[in-house]
Amino acid sequence: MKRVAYYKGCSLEGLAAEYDRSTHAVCEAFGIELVEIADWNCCGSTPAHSYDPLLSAALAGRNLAIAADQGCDMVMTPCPGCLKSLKGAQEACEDPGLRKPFVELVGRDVDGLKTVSLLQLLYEEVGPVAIKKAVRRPLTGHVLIPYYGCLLTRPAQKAKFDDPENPVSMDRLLEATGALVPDFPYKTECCGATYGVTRNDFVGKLSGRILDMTARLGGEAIVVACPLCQQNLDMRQDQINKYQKSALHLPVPYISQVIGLALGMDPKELGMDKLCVSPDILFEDRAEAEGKAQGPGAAA
Amino acid sequence: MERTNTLSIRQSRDTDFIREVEEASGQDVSKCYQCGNCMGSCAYTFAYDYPVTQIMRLVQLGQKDIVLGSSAIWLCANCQACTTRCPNDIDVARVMEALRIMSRKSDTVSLPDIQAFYDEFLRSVKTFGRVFETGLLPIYNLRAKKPFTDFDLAPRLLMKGKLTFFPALVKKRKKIAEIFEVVKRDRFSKDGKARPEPLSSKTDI
Amino acid sequence: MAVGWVKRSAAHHAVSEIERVEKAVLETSRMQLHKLVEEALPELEMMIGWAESSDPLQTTPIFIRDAKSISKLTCGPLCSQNLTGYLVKPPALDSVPKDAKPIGICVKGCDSRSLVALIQEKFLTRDRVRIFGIPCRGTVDWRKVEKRVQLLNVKSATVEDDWLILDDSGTTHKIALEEVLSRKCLGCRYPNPVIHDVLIGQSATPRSTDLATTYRDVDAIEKEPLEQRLAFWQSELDRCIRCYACRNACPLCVCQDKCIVETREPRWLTQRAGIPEKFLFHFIHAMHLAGRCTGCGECERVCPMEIPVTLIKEKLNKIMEEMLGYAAGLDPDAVPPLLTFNPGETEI
Amino acid sequence: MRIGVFVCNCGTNIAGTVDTAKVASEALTFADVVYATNYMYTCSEPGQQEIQRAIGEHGLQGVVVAACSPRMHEPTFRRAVEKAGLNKYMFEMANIREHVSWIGNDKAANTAKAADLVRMAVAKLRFNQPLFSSKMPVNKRLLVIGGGVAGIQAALDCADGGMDVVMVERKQYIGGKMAQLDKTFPTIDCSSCILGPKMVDVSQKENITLYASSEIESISGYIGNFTVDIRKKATYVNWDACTGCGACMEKCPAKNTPDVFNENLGSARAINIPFPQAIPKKAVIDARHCRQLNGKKCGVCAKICPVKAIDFEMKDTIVTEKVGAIIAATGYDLFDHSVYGEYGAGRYPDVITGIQYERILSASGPYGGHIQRPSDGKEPKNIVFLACVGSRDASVGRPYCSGVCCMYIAKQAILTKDHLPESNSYVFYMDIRAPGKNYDEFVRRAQEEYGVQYIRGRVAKIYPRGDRMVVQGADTLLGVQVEVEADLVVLATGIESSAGAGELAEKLRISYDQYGFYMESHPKLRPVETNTAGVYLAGACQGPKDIPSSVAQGSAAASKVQSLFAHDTIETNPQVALVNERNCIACGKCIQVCPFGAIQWKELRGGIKKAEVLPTVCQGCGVCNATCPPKAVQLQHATDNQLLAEVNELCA
Amino acid sequence: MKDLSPRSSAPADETAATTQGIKIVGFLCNWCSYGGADTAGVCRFKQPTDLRVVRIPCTGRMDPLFIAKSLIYGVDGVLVSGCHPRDCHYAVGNFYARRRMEALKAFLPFMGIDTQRFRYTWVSASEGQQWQKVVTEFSEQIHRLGPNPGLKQRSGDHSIPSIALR
Repeated sequence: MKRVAYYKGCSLEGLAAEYDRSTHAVCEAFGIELVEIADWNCCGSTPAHSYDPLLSAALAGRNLAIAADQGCDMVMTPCPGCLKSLKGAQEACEDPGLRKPFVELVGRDVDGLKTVSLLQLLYEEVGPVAIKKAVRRPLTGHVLIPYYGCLLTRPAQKAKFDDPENPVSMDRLLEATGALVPDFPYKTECCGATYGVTRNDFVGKLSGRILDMTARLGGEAIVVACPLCQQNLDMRQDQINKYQKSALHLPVPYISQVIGLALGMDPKELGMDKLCVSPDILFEDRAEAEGKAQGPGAAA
Repeated sequence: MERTNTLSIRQSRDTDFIREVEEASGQDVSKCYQCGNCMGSCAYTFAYDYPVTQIMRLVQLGQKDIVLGSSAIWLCANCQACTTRCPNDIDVARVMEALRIMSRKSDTVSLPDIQAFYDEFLRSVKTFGRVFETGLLPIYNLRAKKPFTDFDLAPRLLMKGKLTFFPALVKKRKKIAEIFEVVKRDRFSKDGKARPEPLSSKTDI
Repeated sequence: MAVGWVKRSAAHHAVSEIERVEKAVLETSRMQLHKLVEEALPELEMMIGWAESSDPLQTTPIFIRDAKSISKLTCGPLCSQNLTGYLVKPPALDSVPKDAKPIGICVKGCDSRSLVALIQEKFLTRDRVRIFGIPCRGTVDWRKVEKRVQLLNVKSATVEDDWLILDDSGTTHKIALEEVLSRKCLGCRYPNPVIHDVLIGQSATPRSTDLATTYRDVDAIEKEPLEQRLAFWQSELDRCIRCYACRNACPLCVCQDKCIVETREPRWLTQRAGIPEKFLFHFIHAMHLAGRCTGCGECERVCPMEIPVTLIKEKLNKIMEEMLGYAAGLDPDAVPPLLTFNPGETEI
Repeated sequence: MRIGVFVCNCGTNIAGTVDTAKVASEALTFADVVYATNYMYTCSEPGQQEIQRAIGEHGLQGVVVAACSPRMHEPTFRRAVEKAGLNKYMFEMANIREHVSWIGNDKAANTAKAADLVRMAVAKLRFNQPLFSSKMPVNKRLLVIGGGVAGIQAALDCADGGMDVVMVERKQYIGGKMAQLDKTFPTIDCSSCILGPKMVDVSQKENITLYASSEIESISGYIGNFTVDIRKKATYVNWDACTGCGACMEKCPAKNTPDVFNENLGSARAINIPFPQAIPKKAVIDARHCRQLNGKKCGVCAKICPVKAIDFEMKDTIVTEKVGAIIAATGYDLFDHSVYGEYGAGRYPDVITGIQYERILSASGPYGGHIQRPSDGKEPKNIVFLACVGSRDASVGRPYCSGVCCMYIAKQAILTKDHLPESNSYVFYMDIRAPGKNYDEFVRRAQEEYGVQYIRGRVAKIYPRGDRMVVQGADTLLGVQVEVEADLVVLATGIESSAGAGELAEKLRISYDQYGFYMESHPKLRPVETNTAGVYLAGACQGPKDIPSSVAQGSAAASKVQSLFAHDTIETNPQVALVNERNCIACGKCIQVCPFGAIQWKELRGGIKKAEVLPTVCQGCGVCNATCPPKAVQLQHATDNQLLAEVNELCA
Repeated sequence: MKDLSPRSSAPADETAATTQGIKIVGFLCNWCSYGGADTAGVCRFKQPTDLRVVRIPCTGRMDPLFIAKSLIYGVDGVLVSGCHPRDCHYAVGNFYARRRMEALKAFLPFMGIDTQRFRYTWVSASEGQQWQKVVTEFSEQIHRLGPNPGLKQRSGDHSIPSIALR
């Protein structure tokens, strides 16, 4: 059993509780043991690194130090924002100017750990082949849009995962569930980030065009891997509709929820009910219908 | 900043500023040739007072006051599109971040409300060790004097059980507070030695 | 680290072989060595190793062609010589035809780097040698021993754990090994052979992993003001008798009788015994090793006047590492830094 | 040695601030000096006669002249002593004018310095040896590697001059990239109309031997005497028999063979003649796609061929040619834009390259000269051109300017308007680089007469929206983000060095820069020579170039070859390195460092290896001498002993 | 070259009194720096008189041992000059030289030889004024250092330091 330190991050304790729940469920299903980092603290996010590089590094670094002390060599966090902070702490640890104060504050170095996102863990440690094998309730016939957000694969030198312009890992995982995955041009466009709070209209504009493109490509749902993206696209979808005078109704599930669903898990266990825009459309079983439609054709 | 005035490039050129930006960001800004790729990539160009290409140009010219007083540096969401596509491998987002820190330091933050949100966020971290979303937003909105923002979201979130009313507390909050204090004491000095730097309460947490 | 190019299958095979043998009967590295040499000797032209000599504090090189001599082979902290020079210099190989079978040789970590350098400079091809790598915890400097204890007539010298135990006409001396190790060993970063066909015993832990530890003595000199450094070297090099033992012992001093310190065409040096001549001789030796010296310390070990001549090369090695990021004797495919250039480097 | 010293007054140029008489009298005290004098103008006719007289009168074996810079009059005085019967290398100069009298007014200090310089010259002269040039015959045959326009020009120029030329071309046809172009800037000449006749000339000149579908296997020898092995690749068609009728192409069933000549915009057959005007007009079977060669039952071409030229058993063969000079004209390749993820990394069919657009524009191209989209065949209305794709971009390792894209985009935009008057063209650019004759006017015309919209900014991203491509970028002049919904996007992919340029350079023993472009001997003064004597450069193999520059360099290289071939022999410069075999330890360091590949191994009896300098190839830089540990290799006329002698005079 | 007029200042003449005895050896490549020195002469750019030039084909010919030998045997300063990087007549000779001389420069002080007595520089044949500047600066530097004590004798006025080696 693969043992991975789990850095939950603040969002997964609040507005993104369903991401936490479904992450646990999916990892368990694939034999990955998540070791929660004891007494973890907030990584500081953008506010911390806009204040001082050392603050950001030390806040995030403390969690890595605990993970290392817990005997883990890999740390996974579902939140790309947190991941950026964790990687930032590791970078600080390698920076000749910051290393000393960092180690003084945090108590040890943390550059030996491997830090990954949930998506990277699922893609590299589980992989589409294993997922395809484990699917019990294929999402055949559903058109799902993969949306990665800006930080998951960027900047490439730091993320060291997938392609910065056209990532495909989530595409492959979604295809493994049986879903149809169109080429989505806005995979890494910014959703409006934290401006939901301070500049609501930015989210209206930026998340709005992501939702529009989703609809344009016939997507039934837009699948995300970031709590902030999810909040902007889902929780604020009504605000966006108001802003751009549209009437979109696109569910925004997390990748872990979609995989869980395909594995045949109980939607409630995956926290599907917590999504603001109802994901009911995803529960339609089209496999049979498709099979019937294709059956005679295939025979002929 | 009057954009109509003639810019006296020689007089307003602050070479120390160029050096400081390069040191803080670890980037060589002279590599920028203003191709506009960052501007074309940036999702927030529509909102910036100076598009990011021009921010880079202003840094090259050492125009400290204009740059540190610009709203662009505070509207940057750090989405890395500019950094990813820069043909000269400049980490532009990192330059923007360095400029934000410097504008705090020089007390020239052009968008106090964004800084206020960041500060509120950090206060939450400092107090609880984690961010208490349910608490953070109303407090910020109250301070920003727009208490009804996002009011529309509350009922649904309540119904979904997404709002929690008690902050989760980190046990070793003292350690977190200590990190803040040490960083505050040693701010902006890379070598970790204390550099006395009077900071107004407005620019600090 | 140059590991990738070692014939992996051979190395792996050898390691598992060792493990098996180790568990079965053999206890000591020396016995392992005997066993492995015995197995290999029929495929070898000869085996070069160390043997005990009349002086228990120093081993002597041994050239084995006959299995009967294998029992004389030894290894351990008293085996201070770097044997690799014998592979490229007469007279040991004078009788060995070029198309003969490979030659077996015992190497410590530092010696193995000399081998890499010789292979890199094509004085030797990899398939001409069968390398018996011996991880090393440091070698004993007999002069340090003599400085610590008055010795009359040493009957035996053995190493147990971290101690050197001497039987000096009935008196037993127990000296901490650490205190009598050669100077070069105290900053050693490569105690384990970087190239080998078989490996004998457990791998050793490097005493240094950083430049500061490795070049501590160089730094000590550099701390002194310029005039003091000059005075230091004047007093040290003044003792030089230009016996050229340092040059002759150096496995990489490949010019031998063509060495320009002795030729008239060209004539770089006269036979005058002045300090400038001594300085220039050591400059020539050092500059010819710049970017090639692997720091094996042979030059210093053999100096009859106890001049710390390796130190001179250590400084150049440090320059090569700091300036050009190059350490000799690690990668047989690398080009020595002074035989190449990089147009992009400005004032370096 | 009996040495004479002549100190020149140079009128008052030297004598004004140097006591030349004193220098001469001091010189008489130096070892081996038997005669010394000062003279008014030593370089004058009587001055030279004075030297010659003294040589005879005093039996001088060596001469030192203390006068001006040797860069000025060393050849003069060498000739003078040679006339008097001395070897011309038994002569040294002390520069007491440029380095003494003209740079200081202190007569005492100047005189002392002048005496020192004479002392050093005398000391060196005592170690001088007579040196002799040797003569080597020149094989007056030229090898041209690469049959693009630069190589064609060089080959025709030399062939016109009566020389034998061997041309080797890797592809099955000559003409290079130019053969793929539709029109050429800034004149809008039809490319094949101006290139075609030259290609025909190459095939018809009796003194040009053309090896197409061939590559250089190895090269040995040196200037005047190279031996070249050429690998003739298996074409599976006997070219002696093939008439180029094309019947085989029509019947070949392997219809999905990529059409490389048309940049994969259409498909070709496995047996193919890439275009109607191809030279040589011979068919070649693409072994990767031929059914017969891949174990399937076919052989249709063999059945149909009226002259029975098909040979499925054909193998590569090696032919050997001997030549006296080589011109490398291997051209360039185009940057592979698939590294640009933001431009779709090559997965959008309607985002194409400039060379693909050339084929689209060409009447002999895949669409018969009608502009249409590769995806659906529709005529595009809005076309966007992107400059600097793989140029001036450090992040993809191409920081240099390709030099031609600004111009070819302007040309393509103009041609687009000619083809489709209703269309709109947009050009995203960073700077316009148009420094050639009539070039900038041409770009202006694109904007002023043809209404091409130029937008100053790099494109950030290209993505599909519906059946169009959205081009998102910036107008940096306005400081705003812009987007264009385009039907077709053309990427002006930049120039990079030809695939395999490095390996060929190593065979030629010439150097190349970090991008694989060949290094010229001197960027200003020896632009077509390389540091390997007898090897010259033409065209874009040396760096990005347009057609006029490539043709000019082709002719320039040809003229270098002709001046070499104007002599029956070449005289070697004796001031080159020489190996003292007794001292050589065969460490090979000299071979490793020689910038010219002038040192090679020589095997003595008993298999002993020694280094050997090729005096015709050695240029005399002395790097080997500085590197050789036992100093077995000595640069003649600047040996260790000579330099040490000079230094020793100052150490005393 | 900006100023071709003979009005160019004549520096260092006031130190002429101490000039006596100072000797600097200059190794100049034939193609660039020797030409640069000629150009300086043609333009009458005044220079100190301590420099004695040895003409070499290329800085690539420079074995660092020539420099070491000069300094060990009491030459007061060594100046090596060649073509600018990438302008070498032999393409790459100065690239080899640069590495070797940098190594020597770092090595000299370890042996107690003042590295300020050695300088290498790049001057092209057109840079007469630059040559004047280089010669003047370097000569002044050597004058400040004074004559090279050399190693002919043990420097008696220094006690031999006891440096603790391992």
